[in-house]
Amino acid sequence: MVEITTLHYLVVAAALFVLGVIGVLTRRNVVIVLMSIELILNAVNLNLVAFSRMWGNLHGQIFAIFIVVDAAAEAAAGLGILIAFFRNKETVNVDEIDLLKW
Amino acid sequence: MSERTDDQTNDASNRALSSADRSYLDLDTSDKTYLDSNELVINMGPQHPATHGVLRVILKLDGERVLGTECVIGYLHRGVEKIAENRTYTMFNPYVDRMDYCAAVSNGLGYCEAVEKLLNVEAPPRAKYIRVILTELQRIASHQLWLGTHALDIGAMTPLFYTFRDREEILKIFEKYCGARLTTHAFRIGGCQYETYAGFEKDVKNFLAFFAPKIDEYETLLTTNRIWLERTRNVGVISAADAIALGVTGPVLRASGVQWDLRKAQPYAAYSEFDFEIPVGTNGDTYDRYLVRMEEMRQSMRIVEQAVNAIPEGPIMGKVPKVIKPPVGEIYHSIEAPKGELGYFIVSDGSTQPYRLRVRPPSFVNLQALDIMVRGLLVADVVAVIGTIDIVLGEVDR
Amino acid sequence: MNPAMNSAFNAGMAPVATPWFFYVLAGLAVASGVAVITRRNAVHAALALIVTLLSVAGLYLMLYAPFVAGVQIIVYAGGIMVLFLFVIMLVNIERSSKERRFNRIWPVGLVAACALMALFVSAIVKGKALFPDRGMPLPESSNTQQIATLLYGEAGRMGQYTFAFEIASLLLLVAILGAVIMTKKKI
Amino acid sequence: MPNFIMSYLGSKVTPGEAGNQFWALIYVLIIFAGVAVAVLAMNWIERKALAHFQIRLGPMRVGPHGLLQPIADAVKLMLKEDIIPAEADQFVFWIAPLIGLLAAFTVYTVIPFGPSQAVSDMNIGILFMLGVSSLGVLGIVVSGWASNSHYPLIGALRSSAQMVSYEVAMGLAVVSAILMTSLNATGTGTLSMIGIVQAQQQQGVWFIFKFFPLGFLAFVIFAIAMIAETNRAPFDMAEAESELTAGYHTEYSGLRWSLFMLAEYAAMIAVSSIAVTLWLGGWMRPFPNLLHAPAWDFIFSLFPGLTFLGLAAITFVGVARMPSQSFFKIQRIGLAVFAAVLGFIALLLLVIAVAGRSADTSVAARFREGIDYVYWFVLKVAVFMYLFIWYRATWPRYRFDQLMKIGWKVMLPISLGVLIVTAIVGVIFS
Repeated sequence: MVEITTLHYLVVAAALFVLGVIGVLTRRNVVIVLMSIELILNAVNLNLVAFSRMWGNLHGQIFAIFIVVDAAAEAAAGLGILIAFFRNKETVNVDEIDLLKW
Repeated sequence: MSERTDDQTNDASNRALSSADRSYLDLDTSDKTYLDSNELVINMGPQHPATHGVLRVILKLDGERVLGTECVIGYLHRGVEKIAENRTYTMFNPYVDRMDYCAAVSNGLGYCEAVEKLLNVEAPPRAKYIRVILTELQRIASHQLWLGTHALDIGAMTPLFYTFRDREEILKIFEKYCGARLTTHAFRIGGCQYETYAGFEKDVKNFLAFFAPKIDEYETLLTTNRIWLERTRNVGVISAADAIALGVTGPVLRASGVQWDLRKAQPYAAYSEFDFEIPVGTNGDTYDRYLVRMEEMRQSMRIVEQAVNAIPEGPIMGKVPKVIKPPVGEIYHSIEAPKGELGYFIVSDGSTQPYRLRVRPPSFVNLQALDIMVRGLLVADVVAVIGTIDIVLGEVDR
Repeated sequence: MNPAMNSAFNAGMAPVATPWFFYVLAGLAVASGVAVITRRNAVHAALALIVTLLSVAGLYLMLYAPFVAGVQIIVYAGGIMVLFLFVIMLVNIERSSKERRFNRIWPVGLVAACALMALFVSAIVKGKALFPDRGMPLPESSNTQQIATLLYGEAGRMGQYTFAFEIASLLLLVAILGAVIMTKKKI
Repeated sequence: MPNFIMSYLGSKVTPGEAGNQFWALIYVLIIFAGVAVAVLAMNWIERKALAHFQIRLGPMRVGPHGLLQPIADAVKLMLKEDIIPAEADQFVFWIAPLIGLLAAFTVYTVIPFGPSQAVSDMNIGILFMLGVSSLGVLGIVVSGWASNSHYPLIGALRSSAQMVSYEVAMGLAVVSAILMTSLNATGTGTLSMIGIVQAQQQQGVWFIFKFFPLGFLAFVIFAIAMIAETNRAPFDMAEAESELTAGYHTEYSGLRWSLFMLAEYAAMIAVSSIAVTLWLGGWMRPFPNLLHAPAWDFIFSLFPGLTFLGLAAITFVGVARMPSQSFFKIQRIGLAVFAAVLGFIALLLLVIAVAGRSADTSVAARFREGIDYVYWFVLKVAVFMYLFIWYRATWPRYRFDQLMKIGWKVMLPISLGVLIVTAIVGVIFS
């Protein structure tokens, strides 16, 4: 088998990123949209860690940890908004969230 | 205190419930400004480990908070009151044991005394003493059963086995006295069927000596247990006014601070001759009900001790005609069963069978307080409160 | 753990399994990634996402980043995904599971995503030469310690990322407060 | 190939470090079998101990003193009809118990039963353990959801909220123990499980006694959080039988239900192992530094054999006390055989202890060492297992809001305070 190089990881990360983008752009369920965002963040993380290995220093991994922190904050805030929204409109579909005020 | 009739009781409970918030039954859905996402309707029972039989409680929950309850009863309905209309007074006696099967002796006492009152006969003093001893032992046994199951509902497994170990001693005395352990049919109209067996008094005294430290043992497990305190204090609070309005009796009423015990208020059997106290609580919460019942066990032991030391000699059966044919009339007689006021209302048309027999079971009336007690609490508290009311479904459904 | 043992670990264990493990993990990650965006049922999607996250954690391990892998498992799989499942159960999804999965503009979204993919493909194909074939060896045994040094500094000096770390904790605090305020019914 | 296999026997590192996949696999299999047996034994002991707390006898019929009861239970559960509710989510319902089981068993790969008696020594050992054991909650949450029933759903919601809140206090308690590992000569701490125990050895103190009462407080916080983490009484909200019938596994039956039980007990052993490793000196025997002479080594290495000898003696007393009616004949013989097996194991252990007492590199010496380490580790874990049973027999169940209140308002502040004070004290003393 071929040696696994940085490029391999970049391909996987790109695939995950595109999948995430497709999810964000096409799905209606907000929960799944949020999950797709997690997918995108993970793709980015994978790239960062792969580059960290390529350059032989740890800055990429540090960045990845910060992105995990960011993802946690995003999930907490996003799901909070979702629950508050569901209480008021009883829907979790993005295309029904089309009023600025109700 | 004059005898309360059923109508009065119902009136009181209707007032209480109309003042309470019953809007959960027809939930107002027109208000769209705030939709509750978590509302959940749960069927607790009729097959549920903590509803003490076949009680079904429909819970309306917000998350785990109880918005309202509705009790559905009747799964154990056997038509006891209707059966009474087709049996002679003597033949009906064993049926009452099957109502509150955890306190069969008390049921029998209430029925026999009601019929005696109707017949205008009186049991001889020795029979009355035997009745008091057995009934108070039964009260202890009933409270033991309550304590074990109540603690089990709250999650403490061990007290159940301790109380059953000690309840066994009481049941042994019953078995030796009348041959049955649970549905004893111990008393007859006009007195007792059986003379005490040889060594009865010794057995009872042995039991008293055996049981005194056991109550302390229960208390070491629970009374100061931190988790027990947190689970029972300020849980299922019912105020004295609410309790009276709903017709609640027994330890549940006394825990709310009302000193009302039929043994003192309208003494029956030989209770006027004994010295005992009526424990009362202050907060009306689950913990107070626990304390009241624990103290009641101690007071029952006091009564039994006095009775067994002063038991008079003499006949055990009063002058009762061979065929029991009470005069036309009606009677309401109630006693203090372990769970509260147990009343019998008998209408006689002069024949050998009652024209109508109505039972006022304590569990049935006390169960009405469930809704007020659990509203705003959590699911876990519903279980604790059902346990603390101490219901027996055989008595609720009859 | 001393360095000699560690090199034994790297030399003995890692190279044998590397290509095979990589393909399995990468395949799992992408396949369950597809499941995340196609499953109708949100719980199924969440489970698929967990598989993706765990396989990405495995890829981190292969990249000599054990600490990031551990954080990934604890924070993502153990924390964030439980939160997701919790919310999915709170909001009633019975209705949404019978509805359309995709929104009305899904062709546009798909086209945009395809364009992005084309961009990636061209970038990877053209820029292939930019990436060296082999990764630099990273010391695995002291990975955590080195990350700690970068984050917190050592011997009284502030680390390179200490300030960013504090900012990140502030961000988390704000997120917690925001989530609590938004979800609380009555404050 | 035999060379490859044999070469490991003399080495003093874990198979993972030695890169020896064969022995890693063997270790995994041994641990798997050991945990399965431990769960069966734990099942029997729990029923017996609980029964004696409650003035009952417990299982007495299947085998002498019910010794074969767990096996009978296992067979019954396997033969039972496996019901999947019609409205359940079939796939998720099917996979949920496996998630819990997988999480519970994966943890064992990094548990150090001895300095080389572990599958692998990961650099992030404790992080890995906490992470993987927290995955177990996913199985519970998902099973509650997939059952499509109200009680399991409430159980699942309770358990997810409970685990997320207690994990925080647990993690902070663990961090304060990890801080203590850095207080040695080199000044660097470690997350490796083996490294943590070695740090305790170097510092000459179990972390439970370090900076008294700081280490003890952290230990208590962890000990409470681990009960909540494994859903045991008095924190068994998720399966509170008097409230939620059986909680998240209400709809489960047969083999799948038994997998949940297996996962629960395996998780109990796993978290106890974490506690033992972090605070109670892991595999170390009492006073390894103080009583260091080879004579002491020899004396302590007799303990495993003597323990089994004691068990055998107790069992023989049991044989003698059995009623003499012919009805009990088979049970008597069975118990005698069991006692003989225990005695044989004791003899074997004593022989190994004597044979390996002096030589340092021989296989016997290595065996003796290994048995020593595993013995002390298992003994410490067993104490925790007994505590789990004791708690269950003694305490009522907390209510859910009280549980959350304790988690967030009591345990979290205390563990944070302990962490901060530990850091300050550590800086002052180092």
